[in-house]
Amino acid sequence: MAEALLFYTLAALILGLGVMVVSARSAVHSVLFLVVNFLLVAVLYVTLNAEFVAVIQVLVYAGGIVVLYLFVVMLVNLKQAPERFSDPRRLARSGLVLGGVVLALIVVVVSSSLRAGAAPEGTLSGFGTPFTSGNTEQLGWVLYTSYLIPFELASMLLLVAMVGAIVLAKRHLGE
Amino acid sequence: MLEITPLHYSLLSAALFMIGVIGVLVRRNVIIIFMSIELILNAVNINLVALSDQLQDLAGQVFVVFVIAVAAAEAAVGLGIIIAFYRNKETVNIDEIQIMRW
Amino acid sequence: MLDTVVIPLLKIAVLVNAVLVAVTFLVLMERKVIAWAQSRLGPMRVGPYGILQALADPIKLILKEDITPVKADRYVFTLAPIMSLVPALVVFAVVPFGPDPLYYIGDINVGLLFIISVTSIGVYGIILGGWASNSKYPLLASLRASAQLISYEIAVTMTLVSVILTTGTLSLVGIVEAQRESGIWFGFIQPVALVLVFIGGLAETNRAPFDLPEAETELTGGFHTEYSGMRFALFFLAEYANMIVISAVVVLIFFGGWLRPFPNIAWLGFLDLLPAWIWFVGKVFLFLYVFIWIRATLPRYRYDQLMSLGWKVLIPVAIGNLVVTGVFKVVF
Amino acid sequence: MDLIWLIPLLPGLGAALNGLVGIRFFSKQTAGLVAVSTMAVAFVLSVVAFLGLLGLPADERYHEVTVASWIPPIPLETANGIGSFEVPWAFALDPLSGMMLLVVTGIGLLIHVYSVGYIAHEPRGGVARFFCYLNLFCFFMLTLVLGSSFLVMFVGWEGVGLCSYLLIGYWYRKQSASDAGKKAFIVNRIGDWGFILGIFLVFFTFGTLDFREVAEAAAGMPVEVGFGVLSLICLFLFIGATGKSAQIPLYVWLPDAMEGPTPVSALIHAATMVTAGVYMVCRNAVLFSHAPMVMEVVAWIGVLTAFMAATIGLVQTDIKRVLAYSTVSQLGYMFLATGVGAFAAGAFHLMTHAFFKALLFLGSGSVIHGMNEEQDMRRMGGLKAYMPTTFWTMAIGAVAIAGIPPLAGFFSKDEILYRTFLHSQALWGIGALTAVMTAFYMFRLINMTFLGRYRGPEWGHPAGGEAHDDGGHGHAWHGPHESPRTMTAPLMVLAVGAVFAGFIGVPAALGGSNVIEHFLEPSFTAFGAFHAAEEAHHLSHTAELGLMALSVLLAAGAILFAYRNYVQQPAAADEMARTFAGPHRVLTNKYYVDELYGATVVRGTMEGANGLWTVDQRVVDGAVNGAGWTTIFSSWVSHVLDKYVVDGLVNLVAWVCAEASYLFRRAQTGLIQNYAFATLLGVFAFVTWYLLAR
Repeated sequence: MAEALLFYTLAALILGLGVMVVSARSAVHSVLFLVVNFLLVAVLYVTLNAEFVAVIQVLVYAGGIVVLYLFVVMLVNLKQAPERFSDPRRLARSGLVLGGVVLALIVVVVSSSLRAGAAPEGTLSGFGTPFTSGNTEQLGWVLYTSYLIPFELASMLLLVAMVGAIVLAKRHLGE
Repeated sequence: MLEITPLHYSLLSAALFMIGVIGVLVRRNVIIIFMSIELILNAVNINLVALSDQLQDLAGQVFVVFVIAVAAAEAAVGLGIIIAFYRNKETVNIDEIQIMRW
Repeated sequence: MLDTVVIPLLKIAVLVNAVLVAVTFLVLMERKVIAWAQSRLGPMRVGPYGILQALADPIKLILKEDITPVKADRYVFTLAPIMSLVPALVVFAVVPFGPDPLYYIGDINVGLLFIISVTSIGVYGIILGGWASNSKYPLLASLRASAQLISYEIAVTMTLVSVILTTGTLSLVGIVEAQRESGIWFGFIQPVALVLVFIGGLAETNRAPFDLPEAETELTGGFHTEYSGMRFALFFLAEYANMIVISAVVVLIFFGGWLRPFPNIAWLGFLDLLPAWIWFVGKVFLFLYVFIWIRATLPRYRYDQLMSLGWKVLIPVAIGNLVVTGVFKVVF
Repeated sequence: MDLIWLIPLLPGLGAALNGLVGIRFFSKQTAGLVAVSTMAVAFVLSVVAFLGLLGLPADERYHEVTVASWIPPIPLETANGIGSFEVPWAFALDPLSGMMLLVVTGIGLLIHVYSVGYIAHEPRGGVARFFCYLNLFCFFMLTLVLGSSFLVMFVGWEGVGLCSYLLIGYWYRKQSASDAGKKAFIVNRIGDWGFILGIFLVFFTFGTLDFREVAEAAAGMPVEVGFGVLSLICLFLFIGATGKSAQIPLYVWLPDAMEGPTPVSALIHAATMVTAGVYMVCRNAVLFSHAPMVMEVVAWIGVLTAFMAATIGLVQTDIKRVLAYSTVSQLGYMFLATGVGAFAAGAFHLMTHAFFKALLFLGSGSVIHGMNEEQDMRRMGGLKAYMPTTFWTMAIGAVAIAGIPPLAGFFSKDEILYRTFLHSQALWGIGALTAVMTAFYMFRLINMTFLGRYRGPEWGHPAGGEAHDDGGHGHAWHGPHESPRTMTAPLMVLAVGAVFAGFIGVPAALGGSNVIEHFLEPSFTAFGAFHAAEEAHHLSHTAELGLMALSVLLAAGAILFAYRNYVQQPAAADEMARTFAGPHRVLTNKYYVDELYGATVVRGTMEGANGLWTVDQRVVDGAVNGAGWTTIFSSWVSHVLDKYVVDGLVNLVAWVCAEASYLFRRAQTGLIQNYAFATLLGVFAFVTWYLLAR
């Protein structure tokens, strides 16, 4: 009961804020809605027994990436909004109608596939790692053993991205 | 209806995904398009975490960590591109970013 | 129902009030300490030795006219101080004041990470406040502030990783227990980390000598130039609450939290006559005093110095500390 | 005796010191001191080693010291299957090498001392350079002498050749000197070619290069009747010896080598290096003994060389060239001795000759020095009054070489002639004639130089003249004068040697016991295996004494004839030259041998090189250019194909693509959202298909 209530509340807020993100007139407002959206998603993760992921979600997404967005929005302090000739709300509305149709289709697909094959149970993957709540240590263990190479690749990716971002954003000397 | 199954999470995920897609398709501000992409990634993450819980398999959470790392990289490079572009063209309107057309 | 809802709510109410009251007295303490440092008396009029100044200030701020600039983004302008204060208070949810569950609201197994991540949300308040004012100086200040906070957050987080490496747990209760078991405060095992975290904490709370976002001489007041009245008071509260948070974290991680000095020496047992939470609060106030002391002593950094200190000194030292800690961990 | 390796090393060190440091930093005195002191120490060590050798029983006088391993064992094919080619860096001391050791270090030391005075007028760096070369020469010469195997000896052999080249060309600014150096080097190469072929063959035949092992192996083989492998080895080795020891046909370099400083001529081209060939033949006495045919060749070459050089020496006017031809002649004697099997006599003559020829060369150097670089005897005369020491010492040398008893030359030369007589009367006849001529031309030299009246240039004013410029001394000449003490002292020491050295080889006929022959004998036999055959037929002591008396009388006659011709009636010599104008011209021009070689060997080489050059130019270059032209043509063909056929196809493809894309390129709007929408439609279509297909 309480679980369902929590889920439906969170779901409604997440979706609502998602709509606000894509339909907000001001980019700064979009960012704000996005932050709140991510925080709510983090709460959703907590209900799914994924505390570590939730904290990472807050730390990296809300505290890092979105700050970056806000930063860029403020740097690109536009005199005029890029959408001065079109009404973003109207566009978003028409888009949402289209999206609703597609979503309905997906619902049909998913529910029909769930009906057709029995709902998957137990571990599907060969490298499944059963876990309990409070799984930070386990997650670290899995991350540094089974997924070591992807983990290192991700770190390289981040390094490359960092260098790339600096190269792109840096004003060249003499400019 | 009152019992929350992975299907519920999948539908939430799908809905958030569609919202993100709509955002990508209809908005003209590149920054907001990027934010919509972040929404899409979050939709995926919800699915992964929910199924991780359902299947009692940590792989899902591991993937979320990777997705977040990739998202961070994507945001850094993408926003760097936006800054560079803005410096040259004084705009972030995606309709004006079209010099690659025929 | 009682255990899951009422008692936690009560605890929250007590804690929030306690923090807010502590903040008002912290302001008084700051004014007094700085005055003494400058051979002045400080507030003396309200109450004996100006002790009621702590009540007078909030009342003044509440009663003042609350002005919103015409060109400001109204909603964000209002939201910003709230977003600044709320994370500072939320953090206290995981701060343990004593060993048993009565003294904390929740002990989650990612407590330290929780504190780091929630604190990082506090940036939004400053950025949005500066932006929403639609004014030149606040915008500059908020840009400065966000860059500063993100930069130093990296150093602090990396340093804390080396602490986590020594304890093996992220739970704050667990960390304090680990110090009790090892019989030594981690401040003595990880002195480099202590210094790094403390310096990073100064920068994260925009305290002197890193108070660039509110550098009066340069920015006429910083990101809250356009704020007044209660909304200003919220920013004010947030800053001082953050100071308490940082002090609390430093005490928990490096100075044994609620533990008495030398927790492993039996004949000092008479020190346990003081309750644990008193030890904790006492240590926190000791650090708050150090904050104020530093403000009274040190001049402000220049912005480029601040950035090069963060990126070229603190982060490399933090990484080096992490490597050394890891090597020790593997070898011993 | 274990320290014999130090003997070559010391001069080597001196050379390194003078060469690396001295040319830059040493004063003349220091350079000389370094060279002389190293040689002195080497001499002392040699004496000690020699005395040690004498202390051993006669049949154990062999001592080998291995300094270091050099060539590790390498499997190589030999006549007796796979052999191990291994050469240690080893030195061996036996009676023969011991004697040579004393000769080389002793005379070398004297000549070093002499050089200090002789070379004093050279510039500072030049002095150090000279002593560096001189020491280096001693190093290599001692390596050659002490080497216990063919290969170590060959190292010394080549090294002395190099030093000879360097020292002949010491005044390298002088065209004739550097030419002479090159000539010596190239002619020696021809001989070395023979020597190294001999070494190859030795290894192939015996599987070792060690002298002792080779001698033992050869001793076990029968004496070859015809021309076998031993004969071939010996012939090759003898070719090497003719090059180094200036025998027919490779003697031509030695007279030209007189372009070098006189001490060099004395040390290298009289006393030591040129005797290396003789030494090498003696060292391989056992091998040669088994090849009688080659022995015969050696004897004849030796005697012919002796005769020919002596005849040329009769008419030469350059004081050093007379001595040079005399040296060639005496070397011929030594080979004659070895050719008739009298190895000990050859070695004995080698030693006595070293004394008196070094004496004569140094004396001539003293004369040249005193005459301010004048070498032509026709411009000397009457110098006895000015340089008595030089005169008397040189006179002793001349008497010694002429074979007048009881001086050194008499005993050694007579021993050779006696042994030759036992072998073949014809050889003896030529040899005796040569001895007469030797006496004649030596006293011609003495008479023209020291007696009679003075015919040289006036003095008392700065003397001009080309000789002076060549020397480049630049100091005023004050007439003929005696040389400094450093130069005359070695002369006197050598004179003493020239007088007394012969007494170690007094033959039995004169009541002696021929010490030297018995001493050396172990070196020429494979340790008691051989050397009985020749002893079979002796002449009686009376006959031997008769031969001696005959040669002494002939020599005395020749001396008197020379005295009459050049002192009492100076015109008589010219009279004789006119009377025998034809032979005189032939002799003056040294039998035209240089011209002959120039016309055949040198010219042939030049023509051959020119021919090859032409072939290279026309044929090889033609082929290369043809290949180049072919390449250019084929690449042009390829280019045309590429341009019209291959490129045409490529362009066709491109054209088709361009035309087709005209239709489709409108899809490329450049708007990302269009593409994203297309992607979405695609997903939509796939999902639909998935649903319908199921």
